Amino acid sequence: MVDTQPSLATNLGGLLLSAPTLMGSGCYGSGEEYAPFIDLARIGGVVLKSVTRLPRLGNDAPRLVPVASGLLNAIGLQNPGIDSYLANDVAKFADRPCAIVGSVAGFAIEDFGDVTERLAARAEIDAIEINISCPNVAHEGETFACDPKLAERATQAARARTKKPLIVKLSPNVTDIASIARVVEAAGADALAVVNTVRGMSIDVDRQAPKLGNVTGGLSGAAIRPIAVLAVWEVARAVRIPILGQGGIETARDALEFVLAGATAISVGTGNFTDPRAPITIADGIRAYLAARGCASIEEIVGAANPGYLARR
Amino acid sequence: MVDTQPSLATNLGGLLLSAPTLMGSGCYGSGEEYAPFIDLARIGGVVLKSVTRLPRLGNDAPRLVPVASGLLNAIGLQNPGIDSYLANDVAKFADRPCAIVGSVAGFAIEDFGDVTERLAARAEIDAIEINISCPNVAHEGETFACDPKLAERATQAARARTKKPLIVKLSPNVTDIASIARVVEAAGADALAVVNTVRGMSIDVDRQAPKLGNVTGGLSGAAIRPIAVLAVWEVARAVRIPILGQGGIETARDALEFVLAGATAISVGTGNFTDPRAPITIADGIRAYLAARGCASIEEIVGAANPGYLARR
Amino acid sequence: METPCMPALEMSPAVHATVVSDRREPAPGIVIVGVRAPQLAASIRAGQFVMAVPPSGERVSTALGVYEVEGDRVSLMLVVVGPRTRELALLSDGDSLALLGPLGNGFDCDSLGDDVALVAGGVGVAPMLLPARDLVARGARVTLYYGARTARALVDIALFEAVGATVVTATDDGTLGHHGYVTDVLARDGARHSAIAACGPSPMLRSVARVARQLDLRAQLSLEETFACGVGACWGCVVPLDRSSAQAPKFPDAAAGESRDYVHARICKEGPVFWAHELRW
Amino acid sequence: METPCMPALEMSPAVHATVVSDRREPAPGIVIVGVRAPQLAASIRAGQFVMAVPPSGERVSTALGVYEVEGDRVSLMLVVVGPRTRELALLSDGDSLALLGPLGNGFDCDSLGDDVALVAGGVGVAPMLLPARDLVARGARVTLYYGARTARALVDIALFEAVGATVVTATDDGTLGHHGYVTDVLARDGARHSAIAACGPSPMLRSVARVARQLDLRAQLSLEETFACGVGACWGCVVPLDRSSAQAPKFPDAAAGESRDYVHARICKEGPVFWAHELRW
Ligand SMILES: Cc1cc2nc3c(=O)[nH]c(=O)nc-3n(C[C@H](O)[C@H](O)[C@H](O)COP(=O)(O)OP(=O)(O)OC[C@H]3O[C@@H](n4cnc5c(N)ncnc54)[C@H](O)[C@@H]3O)c2cc1C
Ligand SMILES: Cc1cc2nc3c(=O)[nH]c(=O)nc-3n(C[C@H](O)[C@H](O)[C@H](O)COP(=O)(O)OP(=O)(O)OC[C@H]3O[C@@H](n4cnc5c(N)ncnc54)[C@H](O)[C@@H]3O)c2cc1C
Ligand SMILES: Cc1cc2nc3c(=O)[nH]c(=O)nc-3n(C[C@H](O)[C@H](O)[C@H](O)COP(=O)(O)O)c2cc1C
Ligand SMILES: Cc1cc2nc3c(=O)[nH]c(=O)nc-3n(C[C@H](O)[C@H](O)[C@H](O)COP(=O)(O)O)c2cc1C
Ligand code: FES
Ligand code: FES
Repeated sequence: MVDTQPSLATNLGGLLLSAPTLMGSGCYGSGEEYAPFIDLARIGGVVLKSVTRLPRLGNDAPRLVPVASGLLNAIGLQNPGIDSYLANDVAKFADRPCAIVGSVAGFAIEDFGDVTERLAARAEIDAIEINISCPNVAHEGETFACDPKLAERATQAARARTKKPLIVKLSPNVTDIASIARVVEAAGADALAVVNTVRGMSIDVDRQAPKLGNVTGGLSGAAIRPIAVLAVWEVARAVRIPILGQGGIETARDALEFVLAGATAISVGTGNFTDPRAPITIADGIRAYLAARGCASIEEIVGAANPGYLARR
Repeated sequence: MVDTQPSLATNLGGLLLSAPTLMGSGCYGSGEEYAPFIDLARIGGVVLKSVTRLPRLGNDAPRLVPVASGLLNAIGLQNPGIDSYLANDVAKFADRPCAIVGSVAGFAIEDFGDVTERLAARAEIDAIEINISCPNVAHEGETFACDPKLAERATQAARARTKKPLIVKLSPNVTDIASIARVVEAAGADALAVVNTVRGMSIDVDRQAPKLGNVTGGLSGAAIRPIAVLAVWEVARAVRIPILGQGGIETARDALEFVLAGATAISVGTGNFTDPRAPITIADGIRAYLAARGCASIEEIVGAANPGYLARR
Repeated sequence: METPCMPALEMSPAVHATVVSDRREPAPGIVIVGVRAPQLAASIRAGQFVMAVPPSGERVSTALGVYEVEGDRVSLMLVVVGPRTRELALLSDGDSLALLGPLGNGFDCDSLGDDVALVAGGVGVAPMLLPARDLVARGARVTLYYGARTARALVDIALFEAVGATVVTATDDGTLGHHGYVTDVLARDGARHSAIAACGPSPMLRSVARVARQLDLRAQLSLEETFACGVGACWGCVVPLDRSSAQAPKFPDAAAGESRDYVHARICKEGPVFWAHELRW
Repeated sequence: METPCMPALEMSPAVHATVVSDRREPAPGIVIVGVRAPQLAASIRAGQFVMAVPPSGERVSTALGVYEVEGDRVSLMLVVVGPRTRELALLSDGDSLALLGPLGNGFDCDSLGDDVALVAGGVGVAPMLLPARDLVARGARVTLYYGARTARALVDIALFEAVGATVVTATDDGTLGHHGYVTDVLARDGARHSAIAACGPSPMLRSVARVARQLDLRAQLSLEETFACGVGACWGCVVPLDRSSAQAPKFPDAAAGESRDYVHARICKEGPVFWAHELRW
């Protein structure tokens, strides 16, 4: 046992966090929506909803379908576009008592460069996450995150335009996530977010039609946890940059699975919809776990269950 | 409303089934284990546990981990090998009052040809399913099902050695399942099983080690249902051969999602572990659904929610 | 939706750790769960809702209207349709239950005039007791048009009569009241009303909107949709709304020159109550 | 494991649609649920188990030992450790519950001699009441070595005494009986026994096996493992077992010349009870 409280502070590729708990992009708004329910000063940070070059109205309703231990969503990146975002929204983030990570999505390589530069230039933004799980309109609609070349070029485009910590968010919808991770690391990412939603769909058997307005959507929540833990495990053996683990985290024990697999920090998405107090109970639970094991810092247990990770550090 | 009971009979690439409900490979033993609990004459058929060229002791325990709305398994294809199987086991399957599909797994292209030929030669076996979700030992351990060339060659090898209906079982762990499906169709498959388990893992945070003896395993059960329904939907738009849908089916409504997406028959795996009566309640539920809609046969609703499927038939 | 019927203690939403005080089952598959929730009781307004945290985790929270409010107690009406409502319906006395609320903008009772038609389909009756009570309290005449599949599913009619509402019923199977849709009765008898407020499944609300147009009445509709966050964070629960609506969130045009006359409003945040004539369904 | 203590009505396993008749909670987190299950009661033998179908679906069934058997009633003892046991523990009178059973091969009481040490850790006590009763009935002396974390978790000691067993206790925290592991007491006092039968968590069973070797006693161990099917279909619940064991399933060598002296036996089918000296853990 240690006398003092274990430290939850961590460093995610240059982004200093007071707690290893970030809130997933698209699931936490700008933080302000959840401020009545929890003390944002006790979370590590918020990854903002993804912003694109142009405004997007998003997909038709329904956009959400509850499924076994999870959620299917197809929001369609509804957002006001970077011009309006910079003019009307970003200044508000200055109030948030935690790290603020801007999220950039794009449908062309240039989008990642341009939007990243403009967003990262703002003092309110501490780091940039690029969401490359979108189709490339110039390339047969192939998803950036599912093609090594496209993932590399999107990363390079963003990297060239900011010195702030750059997190690249990987998709689990690939045959070999480790190979994509290696390419993205070489292209200059400071950290990797692992993983985005798993593709899925659900059919309304009464109407004999897909339930989502967009037909297909992204599966999140507890259902994908084993898939996400494995993705972190495999990526952690393949790269040297830190990992932001996510996918179905609801409790401290869930979060610890990701940390022990090799994640330096974790992100709560759908778990906030289960219980907005989750980020606090997770941080408290991790602290208790560290204290019970006499660990002074969360950094002592990163990758502790992943010999392949430990061998590379 | 129709006067007579709707027909559940269907034709899966030449395999005639009295009901569209098969029992998934590895989840139903040889049928005999479940005979005390349900009347096997009321199910469409059993896909036997996969058999390999040589005997396999399988993976170390633990081999099962319950996870949210699902199960992780890493059995490691424990089986007595084809020699012993032919000598000691196959004759017993003659008793089963439903279709019997042999399942062949392999670690080299030749395995699929040789084992398929020997198993298919037996009168007790009505059709062959090949399980190509295994690593190719001669090819850097790449999984047959995850590489179009390997999937094609495994299919060709089996196709060349039997005239019985040949079902090829696809893996969801790929970037684009439809492209694999097309290659396998061209290589001579009569039907496609969609899908096998999704790769995943789980970590014991107390022991700081993976829970499965084999570290990684396959995720099955309700958790993967949206992933599997989408896989069926996409494959159904890509090929003309029939589909055996599977992944998280527990109820008639679950099964109908797969049928409406484009599956001609469905398979229950983990659902049997939830309740062995599931195959019967599923068949009864499908019959009631058809009757309520005045359908004379299940074939009328295959792909009814998938315009891209209907356009190809 | 500025002025609520009865100005309640203005209080920002919070997580309320409540304890179940009572439970009854007025009909099979319908459960009414009472909880002690003093702050929530003091601050909730007609038509607002709460998100109920699932006791076992592993599922997203459930949106529920608030049914009764008396003293420290609020009650929730549950119709069991799926796993989340099934789990909540199992709660019994002494169990704890976390509720987020009050959420959303409720009914604007002041704009409904003096002879209000409340229209409820199925569990859509849940958020109707508070406006009925408030409207009667400020002197309005209130008629509840209440439809359900069958007589047994029409619960607590006496409770609505007790707060002073006239109850008109309809059942799909004709076992009580009009044999058919409650909106048929509204279309036939509703011309005298000053305005309409409705809650129920989407097809019913669309039909209310049609009837309101025919009768030339304004209607406030409380929309149903699957929620994830319930607090406006995820943009999962949208409905197309006139850009000119007072409730429309600010949103730029998608591209220069491409001007759309609607925006996507969040049902949980800008709603759940909208004016029927402003929706672009 | 041929001859059970009391030859029960030989009956093949089945799905039993049972109804909960009673429920008690002898300690926090421990629940005993009684069900009416006449056929099961008539056919179950000491050490066999059932698979309980989850009332809500979406999870695999749970393996449970059978605790009491009296007339038409059998009872199950649940220790709430995760979602499945939590859901089962919520069952109350009148609820229905489907059970598959009887499954597996139970204790071979006839081979245990005349002065039997039963060893139970935590919920491992559940399948011990039937062998205790049967052994006493055939004239054996029975001592139950019963360990748990703390005094409150040692439930129903009187019930075991009532069937004629002597109960020796141990708790991790020293609140009742020996302060420490129950296997320490066994090692100290156990030499006089004719044989051992044990059920509990894996570490305890390994320790029982060690003690049995030291005391030169044979021990039957009822193993715990996660089950999926529970009926021998999935090969998910294996343990390495001497190829020479009477319980070993037939299995060819992996390759010509490569002879292994163990095979993987299914705990649910060949077990759950095995002779300690035949296990190759
Ligand atoms: C603002 C608001 C207030 C609400 N207030 C209440 C309330 O007071 N009481 C209440 O019980 N519900 C209320 N609802 C609805 C409730 O939130 C949903 O019914 C709930 O999410 C169902 O969760 P579930 O997991 O039980 O079922 P789900 O898994 O969401 O649905 C199960 C199945 O039932 C179907 N289904 C869903 N809803 C219905 C329905 N209403 N009728 C028939 N089939 C349906 C679905 O299509 C699905 O197939 C409200 C919703 C909103 C948006
Ligand atoms: C033959 C046999 C007979 C059994 N008889 C009984 C019985 O009579 N009564 C009974 O309650 N259980 C019994 N069990 C154990 C029971 O089947 C499991 O504990 C059950 O599967 C737990 O399901 P769950 O979903 O509640 O927890 P799971 O999701 O399976 O586990 C939840 C968490 O608890 C941990 N865990 C699992 N088991 C234990 C444990 N025993 N102690 C502490 N932590 C644990 C897991 O590692 C996991 O982290 C028996 C098992 C077998 C094989
Ligand atoms: C409603 C919803 C909206 C989301 N929007 C975004 C988004 O805009 N950008 C992004 O990178 N990820 C988005 N995600 C993905 C999450 O950030 C997260 O990666 C994923 O949901 C898996 O984590 P979880 O299981 O904890 O939710 C969204 C997820 C949900 C459920
Ligand atoms: C315990 C277990 C063993 C399995 N063994 C095999 C196997 O030997 N061969 C095979 O092709 N699939 C095997 N599978 C995969 C299933 O047949 C099925 O494709 C998969 O589990 C998804 O369906 P489900 O969710 O209905 O279980 C196994 C699955 C489980 C859970
Ligand atoms: S449910 Fe998240 S914005 Fe409405
Ligand atoms: S649990 Fe399936 S073989 Fe034992």
